[in-house]
Parts: sequence; C-alpha cells; structure tokens
Amino acid sequence: MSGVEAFRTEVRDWMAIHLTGKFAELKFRGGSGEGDALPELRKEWERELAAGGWTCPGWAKEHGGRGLSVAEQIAFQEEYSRAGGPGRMGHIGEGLMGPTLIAFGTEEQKKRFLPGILSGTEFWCQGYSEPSAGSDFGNIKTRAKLDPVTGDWIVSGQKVWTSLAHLSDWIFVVARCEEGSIGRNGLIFLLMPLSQPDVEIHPIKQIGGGAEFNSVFFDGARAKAEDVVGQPGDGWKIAMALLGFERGISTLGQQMSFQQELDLIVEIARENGSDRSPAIRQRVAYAWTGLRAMRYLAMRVLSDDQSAEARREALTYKYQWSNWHRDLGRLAMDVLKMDANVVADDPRRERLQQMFLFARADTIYGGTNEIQLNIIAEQGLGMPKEPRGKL
Amino acid sequence: MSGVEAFRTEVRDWMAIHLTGKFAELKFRGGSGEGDALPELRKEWERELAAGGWTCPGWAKEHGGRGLSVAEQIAFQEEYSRAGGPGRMGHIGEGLMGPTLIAFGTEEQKKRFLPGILSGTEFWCQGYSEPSAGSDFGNIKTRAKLDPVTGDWIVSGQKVWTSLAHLSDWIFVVARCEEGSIGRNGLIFLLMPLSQPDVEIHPIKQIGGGAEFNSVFFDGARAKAEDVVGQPGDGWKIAMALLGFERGISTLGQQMSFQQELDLIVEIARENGSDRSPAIRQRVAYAWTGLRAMRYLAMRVLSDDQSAEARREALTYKYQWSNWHRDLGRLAMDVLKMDANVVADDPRRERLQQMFLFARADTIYGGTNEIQLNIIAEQGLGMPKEPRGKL
Amino acid sequence: MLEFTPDQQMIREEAQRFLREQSSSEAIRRVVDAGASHDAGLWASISRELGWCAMAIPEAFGGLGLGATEVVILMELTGARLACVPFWSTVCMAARLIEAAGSEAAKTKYLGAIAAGEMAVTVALGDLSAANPMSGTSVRAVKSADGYVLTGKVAQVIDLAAADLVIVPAQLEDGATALFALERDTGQVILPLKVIDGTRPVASLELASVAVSTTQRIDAGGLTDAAAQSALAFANLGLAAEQLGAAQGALDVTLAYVAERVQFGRTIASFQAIKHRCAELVVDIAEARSLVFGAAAGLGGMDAAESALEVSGARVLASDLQFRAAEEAIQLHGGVGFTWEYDPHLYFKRAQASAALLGSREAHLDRIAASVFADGGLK
Amino acid sequence: MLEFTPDQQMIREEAQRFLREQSSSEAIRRVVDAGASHDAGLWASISRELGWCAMAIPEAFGGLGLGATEVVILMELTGARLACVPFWSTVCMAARLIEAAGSEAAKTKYLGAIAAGEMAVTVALGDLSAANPMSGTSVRAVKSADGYVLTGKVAQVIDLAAADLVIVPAQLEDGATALFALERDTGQVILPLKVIDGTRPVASLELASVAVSTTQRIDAGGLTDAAAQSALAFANLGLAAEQLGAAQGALDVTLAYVAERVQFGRTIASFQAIKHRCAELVVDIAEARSLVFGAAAGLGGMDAAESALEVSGARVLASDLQFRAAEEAIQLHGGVGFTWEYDPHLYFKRAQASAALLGSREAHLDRIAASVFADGGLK
Repeated sequence: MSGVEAFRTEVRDWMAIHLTGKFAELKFRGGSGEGDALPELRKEWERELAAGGWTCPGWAKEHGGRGLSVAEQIAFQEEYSRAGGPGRMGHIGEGLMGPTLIAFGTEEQKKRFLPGILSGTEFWCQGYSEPSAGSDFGNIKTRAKLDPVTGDWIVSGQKVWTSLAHLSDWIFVVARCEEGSIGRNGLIFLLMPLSQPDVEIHPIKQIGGGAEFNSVFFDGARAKAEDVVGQPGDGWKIAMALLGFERGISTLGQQMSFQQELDLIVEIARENGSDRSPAIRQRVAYAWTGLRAMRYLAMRVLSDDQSAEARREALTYKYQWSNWHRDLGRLAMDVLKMDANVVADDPRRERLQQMFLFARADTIYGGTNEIQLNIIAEQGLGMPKEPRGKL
Repeated sequence: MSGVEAFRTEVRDWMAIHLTGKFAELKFRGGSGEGDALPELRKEWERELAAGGWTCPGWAKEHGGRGLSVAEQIAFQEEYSRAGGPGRMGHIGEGLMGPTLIAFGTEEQKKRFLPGILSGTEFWCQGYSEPSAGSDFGNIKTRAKLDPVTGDWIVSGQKVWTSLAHLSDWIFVVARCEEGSIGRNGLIFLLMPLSQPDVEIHPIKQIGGGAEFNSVFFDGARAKAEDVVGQPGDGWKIAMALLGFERGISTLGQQMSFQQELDLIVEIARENGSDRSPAIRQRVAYAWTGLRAMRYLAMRVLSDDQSAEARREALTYKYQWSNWHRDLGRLAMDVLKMDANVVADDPRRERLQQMFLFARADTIYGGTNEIQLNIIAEQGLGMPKEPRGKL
Repeated sequence: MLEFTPDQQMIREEAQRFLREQSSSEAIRRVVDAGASHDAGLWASISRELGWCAMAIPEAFGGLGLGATEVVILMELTGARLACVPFWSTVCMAARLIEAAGSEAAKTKYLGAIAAGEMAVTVALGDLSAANPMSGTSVRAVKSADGYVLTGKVAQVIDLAAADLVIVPAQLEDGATALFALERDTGQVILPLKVIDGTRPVASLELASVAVSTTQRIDAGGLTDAAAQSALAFANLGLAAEQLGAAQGALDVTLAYVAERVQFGRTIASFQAIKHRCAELVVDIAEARSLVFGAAAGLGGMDAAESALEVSGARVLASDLQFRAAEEAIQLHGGVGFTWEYDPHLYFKRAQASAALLGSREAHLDRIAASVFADGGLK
Repeated sequence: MLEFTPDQQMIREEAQRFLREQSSSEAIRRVVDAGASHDAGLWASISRELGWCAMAIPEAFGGLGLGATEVVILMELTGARLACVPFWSTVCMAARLIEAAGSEAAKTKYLGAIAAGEMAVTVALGDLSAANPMSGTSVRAVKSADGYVLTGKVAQVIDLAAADLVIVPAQLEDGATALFALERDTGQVILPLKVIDGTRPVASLELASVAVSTTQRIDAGGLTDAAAQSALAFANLGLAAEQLGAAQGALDVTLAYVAERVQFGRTIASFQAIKHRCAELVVDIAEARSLVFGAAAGLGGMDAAESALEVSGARVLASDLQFRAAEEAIQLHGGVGFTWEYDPHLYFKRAQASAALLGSREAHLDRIAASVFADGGLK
C-alpha cells in the first residue's frame, strides 16, 4: 500500500469513528444551498476535527498544520466527502484567511489569528463584493478612513454575498483607503470583528429558501490599526493573492460530492423507471463523461505544468464544474418527474432539489459565466479586452 | 374549391405538363450550392416559364405580371417547389431588380429592362458586398466617377459574393459617387452590362465544389448616364428598398423544398435502419416541429400585423430558417452514417450532401447569424448598439 | 396568413393591461409566501367580471363560443404574469373534457357554471407527468345500489384546493373509464402539498370508499379515447401557450434588469454576449409563438391527429424555451438572480414544474416521430 | 497529478514544429485536390526518419515500448494539421490489433516492419460506423488444401490505397473470426472512393475467391472478444485524440482570422459574442483533452472495461467538439468560411466523417449508460 493509500485509510477510519453519534445528523449536510444549516452542531464538528488534527492539514507544520502533500490533501478531501463530511464552517479561515496571513501577515497577526482557525473556534467570512461591484471588483466603494488619533480605520459601506457572515466572528474587508482613487489602486485589506455596534448583517434569502449569504453594512465600524494586512494601498494585491489560494485541492472533494449526486440520480432512475428512457440514459452517460473529464482536468490543474496551454485550460475549470453541476440539477429533476416539484420527507429527493436550485448560483458567484468567458478569451487567448464604459 | 385552390391546381397542371421531356433533367436541380448547375437548360426553362406567363406572376398587370394575390403567390411558390421546379436563374431580376425599377426607375428604364426580365432572356446579378464590406454595408469602397463629357459613370472596385455573375447579363452596383463620403451617404445605384472590357468575373469555388458566387472586378468600367437608378446619392435608400423586396413569399417555396429534404431523410432512415435510433427519431421529430413553426412564422410575417411584437418576430425569420436548415444538413449526414462521406451516383444522397455543405452558407450570406442577432437585439429589443471601432 | 382579428387584438391588449396591474410580483408573492390555493380576488375578477372562462364554451351552454385562439391568447398572458388562478385547470382541462366527453346534463350544468364564472374546476389525472394521463388512473369505481363507490388515491392534482369541483376519471369494473364530478366536501380528502413551484398549487386527493350518486357520473357512456385525446390536446395547447407566456415574462424581467444594471461603467445590456442571448430568446419565442397560434388556428379545422402533433411540437418548443428563458433570467441577473427577492426564481421553478406536466419533451417527440416514420413508435 | 514527462513534452514540441512545417495547408490541398492516397513524403519522414510508428510497439518487436500517451500526443498533433498519412490506421488500428490478437510470428514480422517504418497497414473493418465493427464482417474464409479462400466485399476501408498491408477479419466456417494479412496486389481489388473528406482517403475492398496461404492467417487461434475490444479501445482513443487536435487546429485557424478581419472599424475578435464563442471552445477543448489524456494514462493500468468507458466518453466529447469547432470556424470566417480557398471546410468535412467512425455519439453513450445503470443496456 502506497503512502497515500495508507493515509487515505487513516482518514476513512477517523471519519468512520467520529462522524457518528450526535454528529451523524451532519452527514451530507451544510453543502451548497444550505450552508447555514445546523450551525451550532457544525461548529462543534469543527472542534472535533481540530481535536483530530484535521483542520488545516495542508498548512506547513510550523504554522500548526500537518504539511500534507498535494496528493494527501486530495485524498483527505475525497475521503472527507465520501464519508459525508458536512460543509466546512471553517473553510474561509482555513482556505483563504490563514494562507493569506501566512503569506502577508505580521508575526503578531499570525500569532493572534491562526490558533482560532486551527482550533475551530474562530470563524471568518469575506467582504469582497459590493452591490455595484459584483463582477467589477475594481469598482469597490466601501471607504476606510484613518482615525489619526488611534491609527484605526473607520469603515463605511456595504458588502454583499458574504457567506455565513451571521455565523462568523471576523470578516476581512477590501476597502478604498485613498480618497479619489479608482480601480485597483488605493485599496486596503482589513480584518474586522463582526460583533461591534456599527456593523449590521442582513441575511439574503435564496432561491432554495436558505440564507447563507448576507449583506453586511458598515456605518463607521472600526478596524484596529494592527489589523491591516500589508500596507494601505496593497489591498488589490493581497485580495488577488487570497483568491489564488481558493482554487485547487478542495475541488476534488467537491467532485466526490458530485459523484454522490450522480449516484443518487442513477439510483432514483432505477427505482422510478426513468432508466427506461433513452434520453435520460444518454444524459446520465454524458454527465458521467463530464465528471470523468473534470477529474482529469483537476489533476492537470494541480500538476506543475506551466505551459501556456495548461494555464489557459486551468482558467476553464470554474466554468466547467459550475455548468456541469447546473445541468446535473436539471437532469435530477427530469429523472424525478412530477416528484421533483413536491417537497417531501425524503432526504435523497431533498438533497437533489436543493442542489437543483442552488446550482443556479454556481455559475454566478465567484465570477459569473460571462466573466469567466471574458477571462478565458482575454487572458487565455489574448483576444481584445472589453472596453470600459463611462456610465 | 376556393379560388386559391383552383389556382393551385392550375399551377400543378402546368408544371406537370411542362417540367418534362428535356426539362425533366432539371427537377430539383439548381438549388442552394449548385446554383451554377445546367445553366443553359435552366435559361431555356426560364423562357418556357415566360411563355406560360409564370415569370414575375406577382408583378402588377400593368408591368406585365399577373397581379397575383399574396395567397396565390404562396400557392405558386409551393406548387413550383413541390413539382421540383429548378432554382430560378431569373430570381434576382424578378424578385429584386424588377420591383426596384418599378418603384424607383424612370419610364425609360422600365421600358428597357422589364421586358428582358419578363421574357426570361436577360439575367441580373447583384453587386453589393465587398471584401471589406461584408456585413458592414456602409463601408463600400467601389468608386463611381462622373465622366463629365458623356455623363456616364466610370466604376472601379471589387464586388464579392455576386451570385451567378458569370451567367448573367447585367449587374446592379452600389458605389461611392461622392469623394470623401462615408457610411450611407454619397452612394449611387448603377445598372451595368457585364460584357464590357473592364469587368472581370472570377468564380469563387465553394465548400461543395460548385461556384455560384463570383468576385467581380471593375477597372474603369462604364455605366451609362441613363443607367443610374434614382439620383446620385440615393444609393443607400434604393439598396435598402431593394433588400426589402427580397423578404417574403419565396420563403414558402423554400419551405416546400425543406419539407422534401426532410422527407428524403425519413425515407433513407427507414431504408438504412437509422429509424431504429431513438436519438435520430427525436431529432427528426424536432426538425418536423421546427418546420411547422417556421411555416406559421412565415404566415405571420406575411400578414398585415404591424404590432411591435410582430415586427420584432419578423426579424427572426432569416436566423430561424438558416439555422434550422443548417442543422438539418447535419441530421441528414448522421442518418446516412458512413455513406455520408462517399460521393456516389445516388441523386438523393447527392442532394443531401450538397445541402449539408451549402447550408453552411445559409447562416452567413444575406447577413450572418451574428448580424441577425445584433439586429434583433438592437432593432427588435432596443438594446444598445455595438460601438463602431476606429481601425 | 396568420394574424389576430381586431377583436382578438382587443382581448389581448385589455387582458395584458389587466394582468400587469393585478398579477404583480407582490400579488404572486402573497400567494406563494402564504402557500395559498390561489389569488381569490384575481380569480373572481377573471371568472366573474371579465368572463374569460366563457370564451371557448359553446353558446348553447352559456359561453361565447369563441375558438382556441382566444383561450390561447389569455393563457399566454396569464403565463407571462404567473397569475395564481385555476384558469388553465378550469378552461383548458376541465371544461374541454366535459365538452368532449360529458353528458348533455353535465354540460348544461357545469359548462354553464364555468361560463358564468361560478365555478373553478380541475381534473384528477392519474399521472400528471404521463403523455397520456387519462388512462393511468388508479381510482376504482364500483357500482352500488344507488350509485358508485370510489376508492383510490391521486398523488397530485393541480389547483385542487382552489377548485369548487373536481372531475375524477375512475376505472369501472368492466375496465372502461368513467368521469365523476365531486363538489367540495363530498367525502374526498384533500391534502395540499408543499411544492417548489408555489405559483401553481398542487394537492393530493384521497377517496376512501366515497359514495357518489349516479348523477355525479358525468360522462356520456364512458370516456372514449378520441374524447380523451381531444381534451388532452386542448390542455397541452393551453399549457404550451402559458409556457410561452412565462418565457416572455422572464425575458421582459431580464431586459428591464440588464438595461439598468451597470458594470464596468456600462449597462450590461450593452455587452454583445448578453444582447445575443436575449436575441436568441426572441428567436425561440417567435418560433414557439408561431406554432402555438398556428396549432390553435388548426385545432378543430385540421385533421385531429395532425393537430395533436402540432400541439406536441408546441409543447416541446415551449418547454425548452420556458426553461431557457428562466435560466437566462437568473444568470443575467447575476448575484440577485438567485435571491428570493427578485422574480427570476419564480419563473424558474414554474418552468421545471411545467415541463414535467402532461408528457416529457421526449414523449412528445416520440409521438411525432411515430407519425413521421409511420411506424407506431419504437417498441 | 496528470502532466507530461519532460520526454513527452519534447516529443510533443518537436512533432508540433515538424507538422506545422510539413503538413501545411498547401501540402494537404495537394493530396485532396489530386485525390491522392496520402502524402508520401510526409509519411516517409514520419515513419522512417522520425520513428513515430515505433513509439508504442513493444521493445521485443523492435519498438520503443512507450505507452498510449506518446501515441495520443502524436495523434492530437496529426489531427491538428489534418496530416494526410496512414498513421492512425497503422499505429492505432493495425499494430494494436496485431499486438492484441496476432501470433508470435505475425508480431515479429509485421510489428517489426511497422516499427521500422517500412510498412503502412490498415484493417478492413466490416462496418466502419458500428460501435463494434470487428464483429460485422461479411468476408468469409473457407479452408482449402493449402490455406484459405477469402470471399466478400468491404464497403469502406480507411487508407486502403496507401497501405502496404491490409488486415482482413473474416468469418471461418465455424463462425469464429480469423485475421488475414494481404500485402499489395495479392488478389484483392481496391477501388478508391470519391469522398467528401479528402484528407482521409477511403477505398472499397473486394475479395473474389482470393486464395491465401496459412501463413497469411495471422491471429493466434481466432480473434477473441477481449482482443477485439482492446484493439478497438486503442483505435477509439487515437481517433478521439485526433479529433481533439483537429478541433484545436480549427480554433487556431479561426483565432488567426478574427484577429485580422476588420468589420465596423474593429477586428471581429473584439466582439464579445465572438470572444465568448472562442472561449467556449477552449472550455470544451480543456474538457476533451483532459479525458483523452486521462484515459490514455489509465489504459493498461485501470480495469479494461472502465478504461473502455472513458475512451467512449472521450469519443463523445471529441466528436461533439470537433464538429462544433469546425462549424464555428466556418461561421466566424464569414463569407470566406464556405469557400474552397480557406481551410475551414477541410476541418468541417473531416469532422463529419470522423464522427461517423467506430460508433455514433449515441452508441458510445449507450455503452456508458449500460455500465452506469448496470443493466446491460436497453433492449
């Protein structure tokens, strides 16, 4: 048995032992569309993971991680998903905030923030998007003004699509700190506690009825002087680097969950006779094909290939999985036929219904399809950039 | 039997009697992709039609036509196609040039040109497109200079996609007659004989091997003073009006030929077993559906409904039929399986192969798909216009 | 030529104005959020004041005796505004079924009541997603001394909670299908279901040995296949029109949004990719609308079998179109597209639910193929 | 992780450079316009000088013993340039079939010759468009005193006129399938066919009582289903790679054109709708390329049945992609797109012809579905 296979077995065993008892309720929960489900129990689960040493396993050992190889990280993600491990409340901290602090934070910041992430006790959310800066990230309007007395930053503005803000402790905020600056210039990257008087969090009810996203309003809220990451003006650079950390290994875990959804669809089709429909069969086979292709694409993206072709094709990954998943949702409903419309006490059906609805967000958040295609055309193919208008 | 039905019978009977003997060879020939097939015999057929009074039947009686109603014209087109009437060599004269002269020509021009069109003895082609003014009609570069001595116009430049120029007697040319004018201004609409020394015609070989289109080069060629339609500077207005005459009734005849192609596909599928494929069956049924819808769309377009909705939907007709037809070509080849690739002495297969290849031009000539969608969005939906660049 | 008469044009314009005002986003949300059976006020206006239910009912039974085109005009517009009323059930399903298969007495009584706007009616189809849902009923009718006893369950009945009357196809002991009419609270158990598409409520129907009188049997000597097919064609045509309308509604909402929304210093309506996608929806709307109205014009005139094929084709085009228009509405709304607050999700949920009704895309195409290939279909 | 080794990267770069120079548009047109059997000079370079045919042949038979990945790299690149050489026939069909089913003597002789670049070989498959074309042969082999007599016709054999050797699957009297190897001019009649896709010549083969010796029978005791499936998977994988390459080639041609072509005062590459369509092709190329190379990596390692499914999936993606890339090439070239003079039509004709080979899209998906549903397929 190779090292990775042994490790895989270790994860599988740990999950089999720990995702039981009161945590059994969490199996396959808290995924897309119900990221706000069972929050307290899922926070407890984060502490359970931490106790097992399974939070931040990809971080270097010096920062409290396990220093897993890429292959091991993939194995962890896959086994976690296969076992039905719930959606990770700590994802933003572990996947984005931690790596950003490790790369750009001061020693003092690392000392203050990494332990809470590692121990599953402090939860983070992200403050990027704004109502008029959805895809247009350079159009950020939230202001940060220096308080000359304290050196703190006073923040006013609105962030949207902040996932799990209402269940988080901290938010990182990209704000405009130089009066009159435009685009990528003059931005600052701030760490802010959410429990302060001048922050208001309004959940956004979604298509499926859940509310994992929020609008967060800042009305003179405060970021401490020592909670700036990098220098004022570095906001763009740090934000881009942070987004870079997001891509990657967790996609293999996501694919495991896609495979489970496809398996469910096949199972239901066999039960309700949809498997006798030639068109449904062809669509299932096509979905299977797309998932296989995605798996290999992910493995290529995670490889060291730095050719222009590999970089261009890596740009397609988000478009690929989100559209595949969106189409899977429709397939699931077509397989369910009339039952698709009825909410019943059937966890399989409910999972597919939620997936169907929330997968509509997949092609929008994290860069819409349209933005992805612009990026592929412009960065991948070197085609002319879309001109900016003057409205 | 209604008047139209009686008329329909008359056409059917005439075709049954006349499209025989030496003309039998012409059945179903000379359509898209082989517009240059059997030219001499088809010119003779035009004279046969003329002798029967079937050229220009939609023209008013005073101009030598039959003054048919729209319903009768549709019936004529349908019966002509149903009988396998060959592609019309006289189409440009009858459908475009004649109506334009009737609307804008002088009495003298009508007297000179209409008889040749009516009698099937003079053939016309159109000189619109240019190498750098394909979709961008306003970018016409062909120049017409006034010869102050004779009042004639001396024309230099190049036209492309001139269908059947090599088999035609006359060409109408849109050229720039005002030095320094741009866009729609300063254009002139000229009638020019093709058999003159400073005109060269180069056939353009097409995807299917035929060459019904040409490049026409003018190198100081001459249009007589009396062969200007309208005033110098009116070129745009007249050209647009002429294009307006093109839309319409002939589409119903075209649909009849589409129906024949679909029937052929069904026939071959039944013979070669493709009709056992669920996917092929679904595609055939979908093609049937699209053709039905197109038929009703054409009938709506030909109606008097002038509502914004009706006008918007009329804009979709070209996109609709061309894409439907293009897809039909692929379906035909998929039904033929391996035989699709082999050119054999089987007129049914050959017809479908030519259709498959030439239907690729359907979505390009007469305004590409992309231009059609721009028009629908801009004129039909009032969305913002594409900005013009400055290259 | 295919165009509206001036009367039809007037009906259309007035209905459009009325529905824009009365079936606003807020009005729809009141029904959806409350899980209500329908918008009672809107229904009262439509059925009683405006007399829409009388359009296609023969004059002999108190209707206006107009044709399928008028109904289709109204269905398209109710679809565009996702009007939460049992109009389709009453007019396109129930009334047509009664007309095609009902006894004279039933026609007089029920068509009269429908035409007068006094009654919302639905039909308890056996399997809503089947292409031929009349034949699949699991309700059994056993003859009793003074009538029949009905037993069985119907999993999903559209507009059941809103209906004053439900028509139940039931299988007799000899295998034939009869139609029974049950008014409110006459022994049936109605259980409203929690559904994804709240704009078209659904309930289950349970009949546990419900005794009905012979007068409640309303068919004229059994439901013939021809009558069932005729009723079904009309229901499908109405549904196709509604789906077409919903697609237009979704596009309208989207066009309004992209004209306002600014990104990168431009309205997003100025991006060519967005223009082209909106234009493609216009193309498909033109296609579907032509077939819907063409089929409506043919219904009754043309050969019934051919007409039914056109209706199947219209369902295919309209189902494809409705879903795509709704998914484009979500996509082109960007972030707000998948929120509860904006309307795209209402159109989207309706699209999926409608596509599943009365035969899948595949089933309708199979039916057309069986006719085109003249082979009765693949076995 | 899935990436090229440095050696593979080097093979790829050199082959790409070589083919760009040697399989130019002019070179292709020389073959197509003359109706020639292949580009003999190019084939000589590839087979003899560059040794591409030796890549996947075991070292024991004079090859380099490399894996499927190297072959797939070369197939992708020959596809991109529509190289008119019998490379796929020789390496992906014939050599693999000999390796899977051939006797030791046949392997030594023919694999050796192929590896040395001395022989172009093809296989006379019964029905080229069938998903399982090995089993459909109509050629019959009757035992004679000193060998066999072969009789039958094969409608279409790829690269037959270019091949030095054709392998003919034939049915024996006991129903088993044997393989016979016929060198040039040993009694068979070859009739080159006029084809739409002139970049991949096809001829018919007629065997009118052709006597062959026992040594010409090259299989080791009959063609087993496992051997046929293994050979077929390799042929399909090579074809998928070629199709992928042709899609990339069509996109490359298109990108070059739209970057130059000016309309409305802008390069047409600056129109967002065109950008998005090119980007969508990149997405699909990334998807197909991943599955092609993933399947290649799995071939031999993974369970053979699962590997064959991946190959079927790769064919589906590559066939869809190739056709779409070619049709977009024509469309985005505008008027010149459907002329003989520009290259899109070459890619387009190749796309349709390739999609028809070795199983339709539907047949490959059916095979996958039969496995996913574990029910052996719909009957």
